[in-house]
Amino acid sequence: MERIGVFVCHCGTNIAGTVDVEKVAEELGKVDGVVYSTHYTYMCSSAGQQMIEDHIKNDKLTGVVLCSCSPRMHEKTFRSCAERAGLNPFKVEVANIREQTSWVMKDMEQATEKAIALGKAAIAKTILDTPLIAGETPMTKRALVIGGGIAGITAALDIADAGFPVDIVEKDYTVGGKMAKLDKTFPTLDCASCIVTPKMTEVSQNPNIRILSASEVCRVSGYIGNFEIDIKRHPRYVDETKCTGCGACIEKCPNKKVPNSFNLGLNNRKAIDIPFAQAVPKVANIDATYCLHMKGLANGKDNVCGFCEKACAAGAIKFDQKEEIITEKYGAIIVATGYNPISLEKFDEYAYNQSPDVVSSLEFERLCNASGPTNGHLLRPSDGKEPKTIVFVQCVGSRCSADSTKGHEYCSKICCMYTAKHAILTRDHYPDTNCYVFYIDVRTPGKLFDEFYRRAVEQYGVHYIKGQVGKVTPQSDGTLDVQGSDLILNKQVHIKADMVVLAASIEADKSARPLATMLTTSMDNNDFFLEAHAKLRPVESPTAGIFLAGCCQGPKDIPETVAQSSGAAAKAICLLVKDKLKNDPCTANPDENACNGCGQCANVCPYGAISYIDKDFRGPNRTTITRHVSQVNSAMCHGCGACTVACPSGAMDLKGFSNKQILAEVDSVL
Amino acid sequence: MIMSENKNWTPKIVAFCCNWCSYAGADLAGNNRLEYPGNVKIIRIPCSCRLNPLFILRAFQRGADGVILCGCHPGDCHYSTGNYFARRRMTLLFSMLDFLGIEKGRTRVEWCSAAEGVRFAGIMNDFVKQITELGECKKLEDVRCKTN
Amino acid sequence: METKESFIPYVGKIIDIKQETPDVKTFSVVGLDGKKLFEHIPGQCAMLIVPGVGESMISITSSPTLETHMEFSIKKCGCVTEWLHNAEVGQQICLRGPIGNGFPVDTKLKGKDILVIAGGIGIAPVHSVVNYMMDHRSDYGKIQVIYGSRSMADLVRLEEMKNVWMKQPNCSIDLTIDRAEDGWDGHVGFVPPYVTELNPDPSMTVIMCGPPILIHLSLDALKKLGFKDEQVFTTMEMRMKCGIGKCGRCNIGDKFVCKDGPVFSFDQLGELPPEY
Amino acid sequence: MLSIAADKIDSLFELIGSKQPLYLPVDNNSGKADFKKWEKGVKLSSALKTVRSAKDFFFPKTEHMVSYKVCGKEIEVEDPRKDVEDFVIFGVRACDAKGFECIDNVYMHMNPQDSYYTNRREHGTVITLACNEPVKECFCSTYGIDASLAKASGDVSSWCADGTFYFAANTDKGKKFLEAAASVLKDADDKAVEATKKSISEKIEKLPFAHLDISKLGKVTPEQMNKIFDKDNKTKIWEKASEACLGCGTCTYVCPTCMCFDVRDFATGTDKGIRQVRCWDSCMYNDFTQMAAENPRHTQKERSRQRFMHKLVYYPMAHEGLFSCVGCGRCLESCPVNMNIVKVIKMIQEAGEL
Amino acid sequence: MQDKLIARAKELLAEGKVQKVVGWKKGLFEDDITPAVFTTAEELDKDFVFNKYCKANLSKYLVKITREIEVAKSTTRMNNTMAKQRDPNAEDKPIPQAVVLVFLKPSDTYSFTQLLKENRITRGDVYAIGVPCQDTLDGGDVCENCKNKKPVSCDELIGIEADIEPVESARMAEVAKLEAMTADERDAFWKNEFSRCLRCNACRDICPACTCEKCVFDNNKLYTSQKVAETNFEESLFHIIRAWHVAGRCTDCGECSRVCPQHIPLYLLNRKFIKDINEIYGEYQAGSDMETKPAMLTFNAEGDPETTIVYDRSHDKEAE
Repeated sequence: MERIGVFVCHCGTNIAGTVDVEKVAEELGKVDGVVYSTHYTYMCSSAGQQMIEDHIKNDKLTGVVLCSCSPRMHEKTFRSCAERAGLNPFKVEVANIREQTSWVMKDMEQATEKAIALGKAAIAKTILDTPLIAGETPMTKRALVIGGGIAGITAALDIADAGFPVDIVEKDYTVGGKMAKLDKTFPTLDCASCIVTPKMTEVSQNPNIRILSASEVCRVSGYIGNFEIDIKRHPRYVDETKCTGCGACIEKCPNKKVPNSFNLGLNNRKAIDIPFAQAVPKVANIDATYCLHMKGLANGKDNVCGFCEKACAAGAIKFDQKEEIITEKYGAIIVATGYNPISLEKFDEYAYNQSPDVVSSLEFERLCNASGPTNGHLLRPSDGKEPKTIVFVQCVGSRCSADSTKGHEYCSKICCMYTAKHAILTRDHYPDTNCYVFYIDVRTPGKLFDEFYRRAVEQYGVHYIKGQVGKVTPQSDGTLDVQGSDLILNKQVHIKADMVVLAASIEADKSARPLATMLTTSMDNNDFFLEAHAKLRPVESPTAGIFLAGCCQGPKDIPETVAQSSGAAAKAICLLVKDKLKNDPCTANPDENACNGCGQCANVCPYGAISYIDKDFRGPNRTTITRHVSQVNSAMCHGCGACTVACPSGAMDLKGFSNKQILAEVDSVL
Repeated sequence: MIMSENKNWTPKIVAFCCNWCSYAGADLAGNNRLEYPGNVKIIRIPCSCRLNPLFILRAFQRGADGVILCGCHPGDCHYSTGNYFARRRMTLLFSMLDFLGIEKGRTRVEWCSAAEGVRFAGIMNDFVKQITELGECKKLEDVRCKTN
Repeated sequence: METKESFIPYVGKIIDIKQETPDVKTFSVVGLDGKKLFEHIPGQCAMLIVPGVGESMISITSSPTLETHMEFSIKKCGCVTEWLHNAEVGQQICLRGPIGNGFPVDTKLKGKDILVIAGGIGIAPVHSVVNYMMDHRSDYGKIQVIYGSRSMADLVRLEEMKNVWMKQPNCSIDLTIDRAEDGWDGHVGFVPPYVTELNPDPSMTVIMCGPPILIHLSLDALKKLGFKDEQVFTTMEMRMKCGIGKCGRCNIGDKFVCKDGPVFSFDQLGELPPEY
Repeated sequence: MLSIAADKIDSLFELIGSKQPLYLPVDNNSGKADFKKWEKGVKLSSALKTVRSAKDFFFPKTEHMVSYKVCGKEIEVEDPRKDVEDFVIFGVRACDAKGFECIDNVYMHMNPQDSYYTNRREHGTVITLACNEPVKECFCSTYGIDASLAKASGDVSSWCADGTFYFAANTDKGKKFLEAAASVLKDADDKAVEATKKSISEKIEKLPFAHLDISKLGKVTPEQMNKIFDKDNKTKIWEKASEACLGCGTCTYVCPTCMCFDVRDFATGTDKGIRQVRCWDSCMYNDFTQMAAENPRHTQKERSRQRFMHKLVYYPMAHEGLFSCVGCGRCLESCPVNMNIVKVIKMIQEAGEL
Repeated sequence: MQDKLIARAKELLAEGKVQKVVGWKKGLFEDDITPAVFTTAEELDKDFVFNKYCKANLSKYLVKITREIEVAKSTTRMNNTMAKQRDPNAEDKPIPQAVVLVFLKPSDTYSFTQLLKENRITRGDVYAIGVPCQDTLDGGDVCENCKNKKPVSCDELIGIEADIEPVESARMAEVAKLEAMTADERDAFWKNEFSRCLRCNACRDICPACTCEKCVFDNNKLYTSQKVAETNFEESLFHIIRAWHVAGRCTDCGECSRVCPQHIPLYLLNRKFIKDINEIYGEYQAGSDMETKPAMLTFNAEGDPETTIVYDRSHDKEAE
């Protein structure tokens, strides 16, 4: 005879406010098999858990039902609580009377009725619960970091520090990401490269870290502790192992007309080049579409140019290098795919396509950056003159209305601050240059942020105009007419500007969505990775073993990114230190006597967990029959249940979600 | 469609939600305090592909007026392929139920991610409305299971 | 004779549960009025009904002479017995009965020397008849019980046999277990050879109950010792389903176990098609 | 003898059917006939046989026996039985009518009496109808059943002769029925009926199985029994008889004399509690005799043997030579593999040298 | 034709190529024909028949018969190993081999192949001979609109070509007719049909796709075990689930409706599934080969439509 204990949680007023918890406890107390039923303010509190433990012991409970918040919230908590009291954790079920009851309805009567129904379902399920013992699988003690920006770098270094090997997969030719492109950082104005490049070198020198640049993840299989990943390595036509980064080849290369992607196309590079001086790995790469020799090869001529090859003492040039796919196993994955500024093509009201002097903030960073196209002198891209008037436009593509086709609803968070930074830097170097900032709101939550912004206004005399820019029109004299509205003076203003800087909204990298699909992790509507829990598990994805760092999860500034990265790293390390992983015991198990061996289940198993064996069965009259029956490898089975439905004889069932249990739930909710 | 005789009739609806997307979506709906009727009873299943036609029929036998299955969006299945199978199975099953004359509106499949709390509440409100219009499910009822 | 519709059961209440062996429990049952539900003859059965779980034919273990209640010694096998084994005192259950004909205690057995051969849970039905004879000691001659089980722990109601039966005049209890084990000074080995070894007097009337294999081999043994089919009685309650000879399962030849049995002598069975 | 013109028969049905449930063979959309409750517009079928026998009226497919309400450790028993209202079955054939007798022996005349069955029997009035056009599968004559109703059968015997229905009461129930119907019936002589009886008997004479004689089967000696039973597995007749058998229940479910059942619980999940229901079962099903430990009949051979032996040997042994087969021929018509009782009879006779 | 088959069967028996012959046996009337196992030439001469009434699809019997052969084998194997345990140098008994000859009409060969595909038959134990349908074979709609005229996976063919073009059949006409009704009409139609159901299980027990070790409706361990239906829900339940379980596996041999004593057009349920599968997921014929995966055991991530297609496709005239 089952002895079920029911514990109804008030969750303060969260539940008790809309659900008559006493009635729920009373009604559920009457259900067959229930020997104890009570309610309490906070079941998840230590007092509440103690209470559960005591009753398990004193009332010899064989099962526990909690009517509380979502099982996704506290199922673990209560299961381990039961375990402490010596009850099998899988004899605990949670009825979701908060998220799916008290929070979605106002009528007390109805809410109570629903709570009771859900409680009954949970009881019915618990009664049919069989105690389950989790099996174990070995742990691959090695991590993969996808993305080599500051997030990826930080995470990799932390994990490596803990003594575990890490691979960084970076699709660019160098790690460093966006931060390496920045000039200064707010609010301290220390130089971005001065702080990121040492980290990059650290990465390159750390024996535990392997950098796979110019690479992408192209296939994911396996599961927490045992991911198997295919990584596609794009050819750079230079042998990484041989190239010393001396740059001799670059000098010799005749083709200077290659747009420099590192400088966002603001200037040109050679067909063979190293992204920038501190690139890691410091290895040259050939742009095949521009390289004369390779173009020649394409037309069947192998004698064109080839100066680099001759110039390279190390003999690192490999025109015949091919794309290759390597397969590796990992225990944990950190996603740090970062962000990109929104494409400004759509915003032609700002004349981005019409005038080279309308630039994005990131381009502006390059224009101010000593390693940039202008070696740090702020010059207009159009005529290389110093701009005398600069207009900064905020929220380009951010905070748009829900129905906007161009931009995003969310705030990009960092624009206000870096614009203040840009303005300050400009005014600092070129005091006679006027800076205007059109803003909707100035958001400066953060340490020293508001002080910083006020310096821009008060100390550097930056003109902040509350209002939006309606139109930017290039003038015949090469200037830009910026027409906007001043909401405070409540009038239209026209500014004759030499340069316009657009604070382009940041959005998730395009590679994120396909990656999420490969990893089977969830994403939100903006293609930012979804965290397991908004408050309590912000650095974990809902998929076990996959962690999130940096802007792939949402807009962030550098310190936040670094913080989250270390958090993710810590989570990954917690995983990697384990020698074995407990796997979910809720797996499929076939009833051999009823199994036909027809093979339907194996067909639908996404993990190849089902195999067939020939087994001897005793028949009547001392006969034996060898039959082909299915077997489930519980280490490989994830318990999706596809096989249970494919099986015509009902021989396949799922532990923890058995047919009987689900049917019992159906019966009791109706 | 015949509306039900007894005045105080309200539709009974069973919603099977996959643990990884839709059930989380339902939770999110709660977190955002989005209202939907209490006669929607959610049953958690690991994946939409766990839904056996028997469960649906049993629900109707026991007096459900509508059954809805919610799973991850195609491509986002936590088990990578589950909802593809669910989609085929349910398509064929629904078609068969339609063939037997059961009103089409009584069964439904919706994909709803963990981030779509608003959508989840929307779906449920809409489904309840639809079932209320259809009225009591007579065609698949089991007289023995009718209270009163 | 029986007027009450046989499909409408009595409601009874479990007033006591005794763990006899690892997989056998004895349940004491009375009516809701606290009185014994119905009278019966040794060897008769009752249908124990657990609503929603099923029903199961169980032979009544207690003797009719036990006035206060009825006892059922039940081995855990199948869902109903499983459920019963999990039940607690105070649990109500439904019963139909008495079912079938009991042992001919007042006719064929009366005044005879009785040899009882039982194995395992097969003791349950014979228990009733033995106790009955103990309570009407004068009506019967010598009583010899040969009882065997897998192990010492599996000997049902061992205490009662030792403390009550053995102390009765002109009674002998011969126990045996399949395999030797510590603390067991009794006989070791299967029942049939033990029967041969004990060489009982072929004039005795035999009541035999246990697993089919034991019945077959013991019968052979007895025949070798000169026993006749008509001297040997057994019960076939495991063949009963509805209990009233209508559902068709208990049909063997022109007989229905429910109606003509469950107690048969082997000469009766001999006339039936070899289907048992 | 009373009569009514065939084209007026509906008025009789209306008269009876408006007072109490009246069941009669009606064509269904599969081209076969089944008993249906009379209501306006329902027409009597001309088919010889209904697919299902008339036993359904007394021994229905499923019967609600008891209800239980369980609350904690307490159990409440509810007796759902209530008196059945009087009803009439029209157009029962002689074979089916004989079938009732076979079931009566077990359900009514054998202790304990089955009140559910008895209840229905007592309230049902059976009106038999002579078989003007017996078909090749018919072999009721084998069992001394007279399709022409020369012998009284049912509460009222009726004939349809040249466009007129004739009725003769055999029991008090029957008399009551005819009195109730008096207003639409008129007196008639029995010339036409006698003629029909004659022509029917002649037709029956010509049927393929008309001379299938199984009288010896009624009283077999133990030796013959062992032969038929194939105790020493010589003739292997039961292997042969069962090799094609699918183990489905068709023959038993259409049979007018099969009366095996199973008892099942159904939890309604409502305040109606748990229903204990008796439903038809078939000795041809592999789990029919499944017991906790073992199954004494684990192949179709034993099951088929049991079925036919019971109908042709065991039952007669127990009931003064009355066979529990009435030669209605339904199993011949509906067996998916045509493994029918006539073939088996011939095999038995061969094996048992009867 | 009949003589040809008998002759060939005798030949194979004589050569020892086969030990058993599964065929059709004469009965009491011309149309009274029973599937039977023949083991001798005499039996064949005496009782073997092949005429237009030989409707029975013999493929399912192979499940039982090859199982018997395999039991004999594995029992011997087991006994040998046990003997070895008792006495290491015990003599191994030879493993008994046996082959059964079966005659299959074209459409039966599909059931046969499907059974092979699902490991229900040991191919090595069977010698399959494809035989033509007797043209006048009258199996109603099922036969008239039979699509499977081309025999597959036979060892030998008699009186029939190996590559017959699959004829374009109007087999979905009846289904379409029903689809064209309103939901209420369909509901009424099926309720009426099912109301006649006896639950004799003939449809299930004859069905070559229904070869489960234990049917869900018989398995008391499960929640589905059910004998005679008590309510019309249970009647529908049985037939829905049965159709569901054979969906994608049903070869449309039509045995289910042929044997139904109540003449319930069960084949329509199966054809409905076939129709849907073909129309939504592309043509598929169960049992046409050993490789192709049935619709429900595979998917097309991009190509598959959403379930709403059911509503779009339905010709339901009923206003909703």
